[in-house]
Amino acid sequence: MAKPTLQSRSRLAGFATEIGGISLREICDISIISIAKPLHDHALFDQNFIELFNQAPPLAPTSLRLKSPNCRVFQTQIDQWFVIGETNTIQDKFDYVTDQSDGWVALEISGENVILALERICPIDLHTDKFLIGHFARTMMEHMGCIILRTDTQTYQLFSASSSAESFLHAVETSIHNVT
Amino acid sequence: MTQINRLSGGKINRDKPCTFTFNGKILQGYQGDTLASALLANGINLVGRSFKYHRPRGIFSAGSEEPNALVQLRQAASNEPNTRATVTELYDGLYATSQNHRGPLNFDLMAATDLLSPFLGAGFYYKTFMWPRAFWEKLYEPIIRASAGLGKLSGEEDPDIYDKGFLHCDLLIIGAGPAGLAAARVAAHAGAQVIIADEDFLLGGRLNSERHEIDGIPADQWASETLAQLQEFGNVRILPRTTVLGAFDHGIYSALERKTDHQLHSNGKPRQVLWRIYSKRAILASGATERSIAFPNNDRPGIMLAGAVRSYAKRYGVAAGKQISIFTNNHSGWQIAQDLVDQGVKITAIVDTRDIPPPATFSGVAIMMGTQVVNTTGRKALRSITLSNGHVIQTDCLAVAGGWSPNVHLTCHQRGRPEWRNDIAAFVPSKSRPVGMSVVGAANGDLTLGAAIKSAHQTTNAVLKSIGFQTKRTQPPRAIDEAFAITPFWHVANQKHRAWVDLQNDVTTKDIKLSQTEGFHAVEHLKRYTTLGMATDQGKTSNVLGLAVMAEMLGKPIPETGTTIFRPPYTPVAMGALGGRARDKNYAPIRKTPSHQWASEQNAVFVETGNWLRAQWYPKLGETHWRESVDREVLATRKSVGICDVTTLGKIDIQGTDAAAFLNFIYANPFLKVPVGKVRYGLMLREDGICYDDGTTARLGENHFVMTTTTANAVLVYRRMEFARQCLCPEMDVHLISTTDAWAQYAIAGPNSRALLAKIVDNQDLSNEVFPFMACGEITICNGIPARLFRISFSGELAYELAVPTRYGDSLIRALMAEGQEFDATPYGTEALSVMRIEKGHVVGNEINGTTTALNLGMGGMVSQKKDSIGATLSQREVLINDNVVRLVGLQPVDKSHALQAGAHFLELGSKPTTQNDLGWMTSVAHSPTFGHSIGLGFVKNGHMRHGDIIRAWDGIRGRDIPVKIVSPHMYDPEGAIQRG
Amino acid sequence: MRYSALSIIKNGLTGNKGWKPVWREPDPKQHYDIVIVGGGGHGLATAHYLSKKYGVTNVAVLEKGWLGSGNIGRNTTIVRSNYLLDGNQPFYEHSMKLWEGLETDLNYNVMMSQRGILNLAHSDAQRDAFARRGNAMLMSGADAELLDIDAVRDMVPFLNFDNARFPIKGGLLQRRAGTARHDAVAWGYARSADSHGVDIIQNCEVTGFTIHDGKCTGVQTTRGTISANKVGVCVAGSSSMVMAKAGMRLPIESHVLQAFVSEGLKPTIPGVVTFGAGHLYISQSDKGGLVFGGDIDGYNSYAQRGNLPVIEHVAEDMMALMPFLGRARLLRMWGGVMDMSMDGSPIIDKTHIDGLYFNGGWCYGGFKATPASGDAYAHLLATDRPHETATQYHLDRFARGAMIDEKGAGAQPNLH
Amino acid sequence: MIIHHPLLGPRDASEFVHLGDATLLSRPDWQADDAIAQFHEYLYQRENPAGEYRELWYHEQGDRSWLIITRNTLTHEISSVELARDVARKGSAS
Repeated sequence: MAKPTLQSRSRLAGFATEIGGISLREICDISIISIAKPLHDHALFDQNFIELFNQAPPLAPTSLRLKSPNCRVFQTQIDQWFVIGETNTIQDKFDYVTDQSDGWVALEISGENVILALERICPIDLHTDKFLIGHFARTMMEHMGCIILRTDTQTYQLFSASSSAESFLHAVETSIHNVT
Repeated sequence: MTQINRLSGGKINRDKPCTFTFNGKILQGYQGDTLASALLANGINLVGRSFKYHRPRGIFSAGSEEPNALVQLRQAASNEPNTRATVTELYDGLYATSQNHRGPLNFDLMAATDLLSPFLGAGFYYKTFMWPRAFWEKLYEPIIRASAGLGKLSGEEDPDIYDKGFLHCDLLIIGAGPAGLAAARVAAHAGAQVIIADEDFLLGGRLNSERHEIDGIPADQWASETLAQLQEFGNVRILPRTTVLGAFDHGIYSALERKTDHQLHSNGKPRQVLWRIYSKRAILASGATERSIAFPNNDRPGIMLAGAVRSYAKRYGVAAGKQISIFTNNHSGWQIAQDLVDQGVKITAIVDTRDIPPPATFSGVAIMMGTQVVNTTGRKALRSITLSNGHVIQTDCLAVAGGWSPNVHLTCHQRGRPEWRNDIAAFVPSKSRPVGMSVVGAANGDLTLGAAIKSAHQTTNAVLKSIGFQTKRTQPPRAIDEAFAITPFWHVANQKHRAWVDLQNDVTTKDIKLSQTEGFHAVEHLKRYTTLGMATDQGKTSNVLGLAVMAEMLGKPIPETGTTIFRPPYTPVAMGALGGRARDKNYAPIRKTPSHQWASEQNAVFVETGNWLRAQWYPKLGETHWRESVDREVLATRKSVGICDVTTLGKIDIQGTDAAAFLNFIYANPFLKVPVGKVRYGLMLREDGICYDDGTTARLGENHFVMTTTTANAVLVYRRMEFARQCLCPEMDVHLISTTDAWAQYAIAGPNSRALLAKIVDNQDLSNEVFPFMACGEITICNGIPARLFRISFSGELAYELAVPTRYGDSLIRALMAEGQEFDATPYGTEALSVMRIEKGHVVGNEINGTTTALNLGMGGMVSQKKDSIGATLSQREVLINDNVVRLVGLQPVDKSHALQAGAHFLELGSKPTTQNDLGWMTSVAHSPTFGHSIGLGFVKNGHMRHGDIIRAWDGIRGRDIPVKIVSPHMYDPEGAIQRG
Repeated sequence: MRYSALSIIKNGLTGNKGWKPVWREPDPKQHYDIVIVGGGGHGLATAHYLSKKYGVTNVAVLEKGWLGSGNIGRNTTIVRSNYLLDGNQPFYEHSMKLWEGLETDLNYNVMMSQRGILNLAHSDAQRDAFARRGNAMLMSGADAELLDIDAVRDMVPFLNFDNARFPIKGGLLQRRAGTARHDAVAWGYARSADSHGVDIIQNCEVTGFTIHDGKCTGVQTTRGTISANKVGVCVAGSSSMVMAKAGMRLPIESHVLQAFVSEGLKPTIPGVVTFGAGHLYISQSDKGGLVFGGDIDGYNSYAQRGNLPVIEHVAEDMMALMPFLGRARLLRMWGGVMDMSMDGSPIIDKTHIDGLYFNGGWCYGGFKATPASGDAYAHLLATDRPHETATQYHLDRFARGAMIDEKGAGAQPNLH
Repeated sequence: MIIHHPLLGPRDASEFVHLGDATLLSRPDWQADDAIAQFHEYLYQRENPAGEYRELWYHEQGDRSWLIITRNTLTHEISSVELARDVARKGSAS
C-alpha cells in the first residue's frame, strides 16, 4: 500500500508585504544547524572549522558569510555556533550537530526607514556605525526571544521561535505600521 | 466670541485659529496656544475646584507644575481626566470640561465643605469615624470616596494605541532651554550621538517667555536658529513634546513622546510612545520652577506665578488680567514687571517684601517695599489685595514671585538628596545624583541666563571629553546675567485666615502648624500627615514652601529641618503608554502547535497552556456538552486509537561524551546506564529535595540524548540544566540546545496504534520484540521523512510518540487521520489526555506543585542515594521523610453518582473541618468513562497505608461534603500489561 | 487625649489650639525590660501589645530614622487572610480579626476598609488551586467564596472578559479583606504604645549587641548603650544587616518591591482585584488614587527604588486586565526593601543567643500581618512561648525540612 | 540596569534572569558526614550584604551563559562581570 506523502509547510505561508517603503517577507525553507565545540577537543574543532570555512570560528557580534558552502555562521553560545544556509555538506564534519531549521521562523525587513521601525521593538543599539553589516545579536523583542542579523545597509534578518511566528510577525508589522 | 485678553505678538499662529469648547462654551484661540492661554485670552480664569474644600481654582502656572487648572479633556472613551490645561496644546475641535464639582463649576454644591474647614484640618479623619464600627464601610467611607478623587474616567476601554521603543545615545540632554540648547550645540559639533528632549511643543524654554539677547540677537530667535542648525546634524535627534520621566540605573531614562495629543484624531497611529533611552551620559537642563508665597487667601483665581503671567504675555500674547499687581521677594519680580510693561500689559502695583531701595521705577505703578500682602478678596476671581501697610489695591491678577526652585527632580530618582543653597534660597542638586548625570543651567542653581549658558557649555565639553570625544575650543554663546537677588520670605503670619501651601490638596499653613504641634515634624511625617505634595503636581510648587514654613515654625534652618526628594515619574504618565502594545490578545505571544490549523478546521476548543494554545477537545456535531466529547475521545482511544498533539512538551537535545553522567546528576534516578535506543522516565528535584519536573529522556546514541520536559517547565528546566552544566559541572563535555519548536510530536495511543503507525513508517519493525515498551529510534516515515519514534505511554495504552520536523507537522496529522480512518482514529485533546493520565495515576503539575517530594508522590524509591544528584541530599531532611507525610492516592466516591472536586480537603469521617483536622487535598479529578464514575488523585497523610479506607472529601467552598474511598493511584491497568502489549 | 468627633468639634471651635503631640520624644533610659529594635509597623505593634495586652511597659522602641519610615509606609495597603498552608493561614486570620477591632483598640482611625479582595483565576488548574485555598481558609475560620465567571462579571464588570489573552475563569473572593491607611497604622500603634508608657526613640540606630557567654544583655546605639533583659529585633528589610551584628546569617535576602499610585480619580474600582495570569494587585484609596503593584524587581537590593521592566510589566498587566485604565495616569512610584525569605513565609522566633529574638522575613506579606506579628512577637517576648497561631515560624525550619512554601518556588527568595 | 556581558557588551538586564548568591557555585560534598547540614548552609543561609555582592545571572534571552556579577546592592553599581563557568573551573566561587 502506498504511503502518504508529507508536505512541507512554512510557518507564515511565505508572507510578504510592503508598508510605506519598508518591505517585510518570510524567508522560507531555511536550513539551520547548531554545532558545538567539544570541551576536550578544541583544537580539532577549530581545525575542522578552518578547513571548511577558511577562517577561525567567528565571535559575536560578527558573523561569517561564505559563498562556498553558501552559508552564514555566527556564535550563539560560548561554544556553540549556528550555520544558516547550505548545511547538509557540513553536518558530518562536527561531533555535536543539532538541526534547528524548524525551530525558527525567519523574516527579512528592509527599506530606508527600517531602523525607525526596528527601534520600536529592538533593544540593541542599531546605529549603523555600531551595528555593522554582518553583525548579529540574540535578544528579545515584545517578550519573544530572537536573533537580529544585519545583512546589508538597510536590510536585517530576524529569527524567532517558529511556534510564535504569527505573534512575531505581528510585532514587526505593527512596528512598521506605527512609523509609516 | 472675542478674545478680550489677547495682546499683539506672541508665538502663536494667528493664521491658524482653533475653535474649542470649554464647559459647553464655544471659544477661539490659535495654534501655538495652550488650552490655558486660550482660556485666559477669552477672559476665563475659573477653571476648577480644589480637592478638599472645593475652593474655586484658576490658572496658576504656565507649565507642567500646574496644580489647579486640571480639566477633563476630550469626550466619551477618549476622555482624559486631570489634564493640565497649561500644557495642553490647543487644536481645532478641542473639547474640555472642568472637574471635581457637583453642579456647575461656578456653583459647586461641595463648596460647603469649605465652611467646615475648622473641623477638617490635617488628619482629622484619623480621629473620628470610628464608631459604630460598621458605619465606616457603610456610611462614612462612601461619602469620603465620592467626594474625594479629582477627574472621572470614562469607564470605557481606551480607544487609542500606544507604542514603546529603544533609543541609544552618547549624550541625552534633558530640556531644550538655553542651557540644553547650548549643550546640544557643543555635543553636535563633537560628533556625539545626541538626543535632546523637551516636554514642550515649542523648544527654547524660558527664551520664548522672556526678553533677552544671545549672541546679539533676540534670544527666542537664537533658540529657533540653534534648533534649525541642530536639525542639520545627522547625529542629533530632537524630541519635542517628550518628557523625560525617570532616571533609572546605568544611564537608562524613560521618556514619553506625545505623538498625537495635539491632534483631534490619532488616525490609527500610537497616541504616545514610551522611549527607553540608553545613554552613556546625561545632561539635565530642566530649568527652574517658580514658587509662591503663603499669604492669607492666596488661592483665588487670578493669583498666579509671576513668571507664568509673563509667559502668557510674551509667548502667547495674552494678558492674564486687566490690572496686574506683583508680589515679590526677589529681583525676578521686577524683571517680570519690566517684561510685562514692554509687552503692553498694565501693571497696578509692585509689592516687595524686602526693605530695600526699589530696583526700578515704572510710571503709574504703585511701588511698596518692605510690604506684604495680608489678605485678598474675590470669591471666583481676585478683586483686591490688602497690604500690610493698610492699602487696598484693586487688582484682577496678582503675579507672585516667591523665588525659584531648580528642577532637581531627576537628580532624586535614585534617592539622591539635593542640598540647600542660601544665596538663592533653593535646593540644588548634590553629588548624590544618578551616575553619569550632570546638571547645568537653572536646574543647577545658575538662575541667570549668562551663567546658565556658560555652565552648560563648559560642563558639556567636560562630559564629552570623559567619554572620548574631541571637542573644539569654542566660546559659549554670549548672554548677560540679569540682576538676581532674593531675601527669602515664605509666609505671612496670620492667625485668622488660611494661607495655602499646596493649592490642589488644600494644605494651608494652619495644617503645617497642626502637624508640627502633634509631633509630625519630620518632613516625611509632614507630607504624609497633611498630604502636602501628594497631589498630581507632586509638590512642584509646594514642597519647598511647605518645608520652609515648617522650618520657621520649628525655628530651625531649612537644611536641618530636612530635604524633600522626588520620585519618578517627572509628570504623571498614562498607564496605556506604560503598557504599550500589551492589550487584549497581544498581552503575551501566542504559541501554536503544528496541528493548530488542522484542529481549527475540526472545530477544536483551544485552551491556554502557558503561551501555547492547545486543543482541549474536538466537539463533534450533536455533542452539546464538553464531557460528551471528552468521554468519546477517551473511549475511542482505549478501544482503538487516538492521536494527540504533544508538541508543547519541552525538548532538549543533549550531546557530549559526559551527557549520560550529566543526566545522572540532574535526574534523581539513575541514568548512567540507559541503553542506546531506550527511553527512561526521569524525576527532577530542586536542590531542596522537592520535585519540580518529570519527563522522559531517550538515548539516541552513545553521546546523544533527547529529553522531554513538561510544557509548563520547559524554560525552567533548560535554565537549571545550563546552571548545572556551566556552574556545577564545568568540566563535563555536554552541550544543550532546545529543540522544542523544531519537532512536531504526536502521541498515537490505543490498541491499534501499532497498526496505524505501520502504515506510515519506512522499514521499521514495530513488533514488541524489536521495538518494545520504552524503545526509541531515529527512523523515516512516508518515504524518507526523518522522524523519531518513542514507545512511551501517558495514557496507559499501547502507545507511541512520533516526532517529525515541524514543517511536516500539519501534513502528518492529516496523513495520520486519513490513514487512521479504518481504525476510527480519533483526535483527542488535553482533557482526554488528563482523564487517561488520572485513570493511570500519572502525576502532572497539580501533583508536582513545587511542594511535594518523591516520597509524597509515591516515587521515594527512585531518589538514588548512591550517587550525587541535585536534591538527593536535602530530600532526606527529617520532616520530609517522617512517617506522617502526605502520600499520593487514588480516590473514588463511595456513592458512584457523586462527582469529585479538585481542591476539596480530606477529613476523617465525623471530624470537623478545621485546620488541625486537615488530612490532605484532592489534586486532580475526572469523570472516567472507562470506569463509569468520577475518580480523583490526591494527597492524604499516610495515604499509602490507607487504601480501602473511607474519608470525607470536604469542599465547603462549594457546599459539598462526600465520603470517598482511598485506592491506589494506579487505577487503570495497574500492572502495565496493556502498555507493554 | 482621646479622639472622637466631639474632640474635633471642640478643637475646631477653639482654633484647633488644644491638640497635643501624638507621642513623646523621650531620651533613652539606661535599662529596659525589653528593647525592640525597629520602629516600623511591626515594632510599634509589638510595643503596643506588650504594653497593653501582656502588661510589659518598661519597653523601648529604637528607630534609626523617623518612626514608620520603613515598609509600613511603602506598601499597597492590602489586608487579607487568604493563605493556603496551615503554618500561615491561622496566623493571618488572627491578624484579620485584630484588624477588625483595631480602631477601637487604638482609638485611632486606620481606615480599615473591608471592601473585599478578588483573586482572579484564568485556568481550570488555577481555579482548583483556589478551591483548595478557599477551603483551607474556611477551615481556619476565615471567609471565602469561589466565584464563577458570571459572579465575577457581576462584581467587577469592567474587566476585560471578552478579548483577554488569558480569559477569566472565576475567582476567589474574601469579603472581609480590604485595605487600611498604612501610615495611620504606624501612628496609631505608636500613639497607643506611648500612652502605655513605651519609650519610642527616633533617630537612634542600633550599632551592636551586647552579648556575653551566649546571652544578649542589651544594645549599643548612636544614642548610647542600653541594657535590656530581652532584645527583640524587628527590622524587616534590614534584617540581615542587623543580625550580622550578632554574628548571625539568615535565610533571607533583601529585594526591592515597587509600588505605584495614580492621580486621584472618582471611584472606579470597589475592592482589591488581583490578576492571576500575570502579577498585579490593585485597589483604589479613599483619596481616589489607584494603588497597585506587582512582582519584586528580582535582584537583591537595599536601594529603595526599582527599575523600568517591572513598571512596564505591571502596566502591561493592568492594560490587559483593565483596558479602561489606559488614560489614568501613574503619579508616583516608590520602592521598599523586602525581607525575602527562603520559603516566602516569615520568622518569629528566639535565636540561639539567649535574650535575642528575631522577627522578619515578611516578604511582601508584612503589612497585613502587622497586628498579628506584633501580638505574636509580644507573646514570645513576654512568655518565651510562640503564640498559638505562630508555631511554625521557626528559624531552623529549613534545616529540618519544614518549609512553609505557599508558591512552591523553593529556596529562591526572588520567586516568592 | 545594564549588564556588560564579557562577550556581548552592554545588554539590558531584562534579557537576564537573576538567581542569587555566587556561593551557589560551591556545592558541598554529598558524601560528607554532615552533608545535610552543609547543604542547608549552602542553599539557605545568606550573607545578603548591603554593599558589594557577587551574584548569579543567566542570559536567558541571549547566549545562555551564566554570569557572576559583582554589584553594589545599595547603588546597583556593577563593578565586574565574569563567566560563571570560568569561575567555577577556577574553583573560586567566593
